[in-house]
Amino acid sequence: MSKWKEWKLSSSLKSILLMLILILVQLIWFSIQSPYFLKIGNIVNISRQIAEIGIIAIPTAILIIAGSIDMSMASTLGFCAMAFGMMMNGGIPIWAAAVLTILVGAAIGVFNGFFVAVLNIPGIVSTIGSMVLIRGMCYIINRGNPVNGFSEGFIKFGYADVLGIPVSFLVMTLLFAAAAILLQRTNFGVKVYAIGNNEVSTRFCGIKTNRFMWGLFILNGMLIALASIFLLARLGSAEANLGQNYDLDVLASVLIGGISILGGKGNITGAFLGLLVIGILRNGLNIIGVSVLYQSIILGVLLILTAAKWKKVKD
Amino acid sequence: MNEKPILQIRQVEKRFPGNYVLRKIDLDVYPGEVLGLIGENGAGKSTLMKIITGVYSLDGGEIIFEGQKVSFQNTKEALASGIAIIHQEFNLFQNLSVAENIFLDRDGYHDKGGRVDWKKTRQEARRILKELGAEFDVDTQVSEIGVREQQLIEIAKAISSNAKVIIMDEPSAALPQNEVGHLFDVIRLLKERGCSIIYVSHRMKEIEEICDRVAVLRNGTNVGTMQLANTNMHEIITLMCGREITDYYPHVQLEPGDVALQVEGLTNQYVKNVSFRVHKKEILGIYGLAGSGSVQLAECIFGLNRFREGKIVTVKGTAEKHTPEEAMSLGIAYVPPDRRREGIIKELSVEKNLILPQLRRYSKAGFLTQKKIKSRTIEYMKQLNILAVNSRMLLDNLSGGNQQKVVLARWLDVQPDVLILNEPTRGVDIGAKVEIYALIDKLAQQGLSIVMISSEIPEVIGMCDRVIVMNKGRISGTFASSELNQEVLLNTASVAQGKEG
Amino acid sequence: MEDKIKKKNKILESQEFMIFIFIIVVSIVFAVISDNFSSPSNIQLIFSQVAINGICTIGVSMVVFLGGIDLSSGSILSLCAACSGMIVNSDMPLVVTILCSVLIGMCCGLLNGFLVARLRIPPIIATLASMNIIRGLAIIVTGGDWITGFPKSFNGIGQGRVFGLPIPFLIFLAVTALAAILFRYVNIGRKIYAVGGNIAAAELAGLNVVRIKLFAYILCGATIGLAGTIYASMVGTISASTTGSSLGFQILAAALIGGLSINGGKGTVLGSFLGVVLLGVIKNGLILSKVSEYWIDAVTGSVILIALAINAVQIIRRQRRITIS
Amino acid sequence: ACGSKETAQPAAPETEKEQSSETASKDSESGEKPLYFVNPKSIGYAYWDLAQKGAEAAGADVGAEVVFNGTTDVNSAKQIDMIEDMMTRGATGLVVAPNDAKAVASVFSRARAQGINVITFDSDAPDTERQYYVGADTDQKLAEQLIDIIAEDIGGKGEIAFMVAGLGAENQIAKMDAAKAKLEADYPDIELVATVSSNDEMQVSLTNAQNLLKTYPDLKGIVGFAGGEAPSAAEAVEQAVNAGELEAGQVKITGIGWPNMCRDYIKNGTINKVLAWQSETLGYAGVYLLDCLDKGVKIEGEMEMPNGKTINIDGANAFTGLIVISKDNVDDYDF
Ligand SMILES: Nc1ncnc2c1ncn2[C@@H]1O[C@H](COP(=O)(O)OP(=O)(O)OP(=O)(O)O)[C@@H](O)[C@H]1O
Ligand SMILES: Nc1ncnc2c1ncn2[C@@H]1O[C@H](COP(=O)(O)OP(=O)(O)OP(=O)(O)O)[C@@H](O)[C@H]1O
Ligand SMILES: [Mg+2]
Ligand SMILES: [Mg+2]
Repeated sequence: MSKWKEWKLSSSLKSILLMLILILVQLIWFSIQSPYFLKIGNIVNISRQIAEIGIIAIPTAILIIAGSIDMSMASTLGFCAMAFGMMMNGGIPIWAAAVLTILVGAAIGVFNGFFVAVLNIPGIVSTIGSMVLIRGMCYIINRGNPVNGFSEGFIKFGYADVLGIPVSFLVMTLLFAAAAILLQRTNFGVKVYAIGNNEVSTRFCGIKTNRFMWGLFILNGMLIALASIFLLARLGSAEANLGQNYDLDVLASVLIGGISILGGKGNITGAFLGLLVIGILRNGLNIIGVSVLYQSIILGVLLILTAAKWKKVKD
Repeated sequence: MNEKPILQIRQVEKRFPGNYVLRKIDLDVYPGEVLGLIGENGAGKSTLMKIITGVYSLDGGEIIFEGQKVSFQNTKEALASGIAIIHQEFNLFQNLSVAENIFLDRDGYHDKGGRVDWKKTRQEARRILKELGAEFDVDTQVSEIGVREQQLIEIAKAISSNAKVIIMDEPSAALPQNEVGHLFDVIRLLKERGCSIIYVSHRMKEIEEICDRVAVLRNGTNVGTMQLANTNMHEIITLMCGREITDYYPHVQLEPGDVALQVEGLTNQYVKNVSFRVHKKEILGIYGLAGSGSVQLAECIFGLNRFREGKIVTVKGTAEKHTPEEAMSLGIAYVPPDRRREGIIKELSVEKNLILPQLRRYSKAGFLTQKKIKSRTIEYMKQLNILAVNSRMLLDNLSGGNQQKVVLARWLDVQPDVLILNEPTRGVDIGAKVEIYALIDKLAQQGLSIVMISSEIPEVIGMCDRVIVMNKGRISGTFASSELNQEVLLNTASVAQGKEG
Repeated sequence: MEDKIKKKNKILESQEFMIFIFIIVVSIVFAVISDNFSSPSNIQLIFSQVAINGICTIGVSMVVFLGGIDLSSGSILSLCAACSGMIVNSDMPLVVTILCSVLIGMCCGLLNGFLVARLRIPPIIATLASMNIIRGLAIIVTGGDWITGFPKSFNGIGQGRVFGLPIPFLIFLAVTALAAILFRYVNIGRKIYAVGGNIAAAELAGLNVVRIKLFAYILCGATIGLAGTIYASMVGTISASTTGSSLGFQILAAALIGGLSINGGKGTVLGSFLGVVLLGVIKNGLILSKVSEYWIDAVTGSVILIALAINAVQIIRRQRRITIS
Repeated sequence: ACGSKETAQPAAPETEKEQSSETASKDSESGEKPLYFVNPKSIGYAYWDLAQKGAEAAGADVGAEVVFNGTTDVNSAKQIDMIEDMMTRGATGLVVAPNDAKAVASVFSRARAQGINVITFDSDAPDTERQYYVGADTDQKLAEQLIDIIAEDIGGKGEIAFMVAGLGAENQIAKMDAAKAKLEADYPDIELVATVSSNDEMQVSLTNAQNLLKTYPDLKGIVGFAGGEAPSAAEAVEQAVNAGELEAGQVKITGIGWPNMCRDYIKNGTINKVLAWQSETLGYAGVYLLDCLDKGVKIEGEMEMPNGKTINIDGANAFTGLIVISKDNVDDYDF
């Protein structure tokens, strides 16, 4: 009997192991290919480059585990960045603008959550609508113009570090750790997995699943807003189409990380490793000078390799 | 029986990763007989049936059908050769019509070019359902019909094919008692035509009534096959459980205590002006045929369904509009009927399934108190005899009966004053059933009020102190168990009454 | 008699009817705001503008019925359009061009089907991957060049009219009708619905799920392939890197508005058709109503959400009303 | 934000050169070729493919290794990631077509601090530490010239519309702003009635053009501010003319347009004139100037490049010049 347990456990371990092997292979391969790859400066580059995607990947992973998804994340990212920039340009102190931006993110979460929680529309459906709507708002708020011209201090913040580690990366790592603890050791985590697995049973246990889902969307909006602050600090400018296609990177990291798109399965560690896989891949291929065209093909193949179940179906 | 068997199972073996499920099983099925197949949950009945029809491959032995060794790739091939199966779980397409569910992709119901013959599909479906005593619209989508109708469709699917052997894996589990009669009529008809039936059930009464022979599986081996005429049920059950069971309904009626739950004038679109009381130490049965509103009533009391009028009073307070959370705070707990859909969470551990309604109690500042959870779970696993490797085993890997016990444990742990059980023993084997009954009785003795909604008449009569019968959303009768018998129950449950539906 | 009433109620309650009403309402609003909107030539224009996305949407609907999804549709369109253009430019007749384009689309569909059915990769991941791969291929095949300068004779399929109706729209209609027949009256179509409704049951019932999935994805690819040729003819210039880059989401939006469920097994071809038309009407109407260019996306998004919300409210109402039989 | 602000000093390179002798000497010691990274806005477009050809040709001519790579989507964050990665790889010079003129400021100043020379091409980033900008001409000149062309085409009065690739894209906004200013200043009788954007999708710009024709029956002219817009407009007009909904010549079209895409429309008169430049030359000039900076060659006046083409230096700008494409010369070009 005890054998079942090992067999079951291994399936989630397996995907983490696969990630680790992939990362190792990449590290070895790229460092053979290029002497620049393993330099401290490059490691710092990678960590800074994945930070914003990572911050968004956290709530995305949580939402997907809970059986939903937010397709409007890229639009939300762009809108929050623009709102943040306009607030700063409007003379609001940076910290206040940051707080307000996170509130803006929360408001978008309230909006998105409404359709899911109150109207029972699946997240993947309603957020496609809000994706278009929120992107539209990006064009409206500044009549299509980019927002820029921020203070030196703010721009410096985008490249600030603590003991050589980029602040954004630190924040992202802390958030990942917090999310891992949250999902593994708290009420919150139990609810997330329970809802993702079987929403009806969970509701029958007296848990207000709709309200909880709404809460997740709000959290999602807030974290995306946080990511937008770091992104804006790094770029120093926000165009109305900022963040477009970020969603694909976020989804790819989460999905490569073994989180099931069907909900209820997977863990946040996997998402973190998935993020590393993609971040290292991008950077490594850039450094060896592989054309982005082939990069996207390689990324596609990688997605397939990690997601495929090669075993035969029967039994 | 001197005839040659139509289906022979020879030394069949089956392994799943990690464990042997079937060990050298031998079993013969003769033309025109009804062979009962019984065994505890997890004994391997369904697995054997799935091997015969090609759902699983076998790891040893052979299957001989009409003198030929066969090895089907899937149920479609089996069906084409003459073996049909009704699976234990529904396998219906909720998004397709009744008629189509019966004849989808069946040869003869579409032409060479693949054009579907809708007319024939409908006509034949109508004919077969009529034979089964069911007269519902064959164009209805399956998602819009009840469990009973769905089971009838499964049966119609199997008998529509002129199969020579029909395997029925717990076909009656979702049927109300009165429908089982229809099913048996059909089985007898099939038998007359020379068709063989393998009939799997946990209801001994049914086995006794319909079967010619019965085979008993225990732990993946065939521990005996016998003519029903030469034996008695007691013997069979002892063989099946590996121990003697004497007292099926261990219920002792107690002097009822104070009123624990008072329901007054509940009304919504399903239930009409329902009022009743339950006392401490009392087991109240609610019996009704499908669509009587008994399920909705329970859901109203537990706050899962809204009601327009009426109120619910317990010792802890009164509720008019409420949620499950509030119902719990009133001291009410509810074990839903559809274990898979409404009860368990497959991918969560036993532990987490247990604590789900009481996350606050099992956490400090939001963090789970792991030790407390584990010890409490292990306590329940011992108390209810839940078979699991450890408290972290995923529920998906437990057998149905054990899953049911986990759900029960979950709600006992809430320490309710009133426990509503909706079909608590559906699909559970006799041994486990008796365990659950004993548990229910013990709870009542400890002072709990229990409301038991059930469609199994012997259970209702055997376990309850008082029984409310529901019909079309209203209470159509209340009986003390002493004045009850099957006929009274059925009559009260099905009298035509009122105007609206 | 009762049957007829029931049937009528069913139609009135259907999602398709709701969108139809919604289209009418939106059209009336636009017609009031803008003089040109209701002119016959503008209606023709709308018809021709919805055709390409429409044909693709019908194709993708087939895999959505199956419980699948196809994010790679834009990439496939790009590859097929580019190849159509290149084939035409090498003096091949139209028929050959269409056939080749359809064939290429089928190969892409085969790739998707293989990933989803054989390797059992969740469709959203599989097609996210193939989206990247096929787009890359399209750019490599074209060498990043504009494909343009097609012979005049090639204009017909994208720009011609028959009985005053644009040929692309007629093709769209034909594809819709064929798909509707396929999914209503043909065995394989019903099997696709079945797999989308309950894949476990389909497997147990001995349906060849792998083959059914492959079929649906290949058919989807073929349909997009057809649209590719029309694209080349209608638009006249193809840039492989941008063609159809927002198509995937537009299709999803149209299909979802049309009442298809992302979980499969639900919705009709007609629903997809109407969804596409609704989006097309909105896009055209907004520009004709001289709405500020900065507001177009926002208004489109709002309309999508409103349509979804109305439908959701209807479903909730209906669920309340269903009494047990 | 017009591209004509003079910020960088032409003389600056020399001093910078000395400051960064560390990297430079390392290069010369090892005898390795300098590594120039040329970064377009995105790749996969014919326009950037040509730029790549030019850049690589220049690399061969001046003896430098040229890496040409960009993102597949127009995305400034990814663009900056890529520039950073190439700096890590030891690029000694950057030629960048920034997606967002402001967003590259920080990465440029880090590059300069490391002694890496930075040149923008195709689109400028004037408020950054880039040393030179290589373009056909300023956005302002280009826009003004387009307005002059359309004004002449339509006879100085009537309704016109703008078609752009992205409403939010910096270089599109700059051109639109300049064009609007020019209209206001010189052509009071011309009314700008609408602006539509296509996100660089041909199908969308075709649809946009068709809708414009419907919405504004009195429309006289369309100006396209990106390579795909004018031909789409021409296609829409031709289709409308063929359908009998529009008279030939009723709507004039101009804009940025590449000869290969516009040839048919120019020849049959749907389009009169478009403005073009050779992105190949831009790529070439970018690398060439970088090499001049590296080698300390003086950059001023009219310079002849090894491939025979000339560029005009105007402060920190290097212009390759706009080409007016019309019936007469459209066959002279193949790009
Ligand atoms: N998919 C599976 N993977 C691994 N083991 C399985 C699987 N399905 C069944 N088993 C094993 O098969 C045994 C028998 O299961 P089966 O479903 O045949 O029991 P059963 O006799 O039908 O029980 P019940 O009366 O509850 O229906 C189980 O004890 C279990 O060990
Ligand atoms: N994936 C699996 N891996 C290992 N064992 C499994 C797996 N799935 C099921 N089992 C085992 O199969 C047995 C039977 O499972 P099943 O779900 O068929 O319940 P059941 O025996 O039919 O019970 P019931 O009749 O109460 O529904 C259980 O003992 C369970 O532990
Ligand atoms: Mg079974
Ligand atoms: Mg079972």
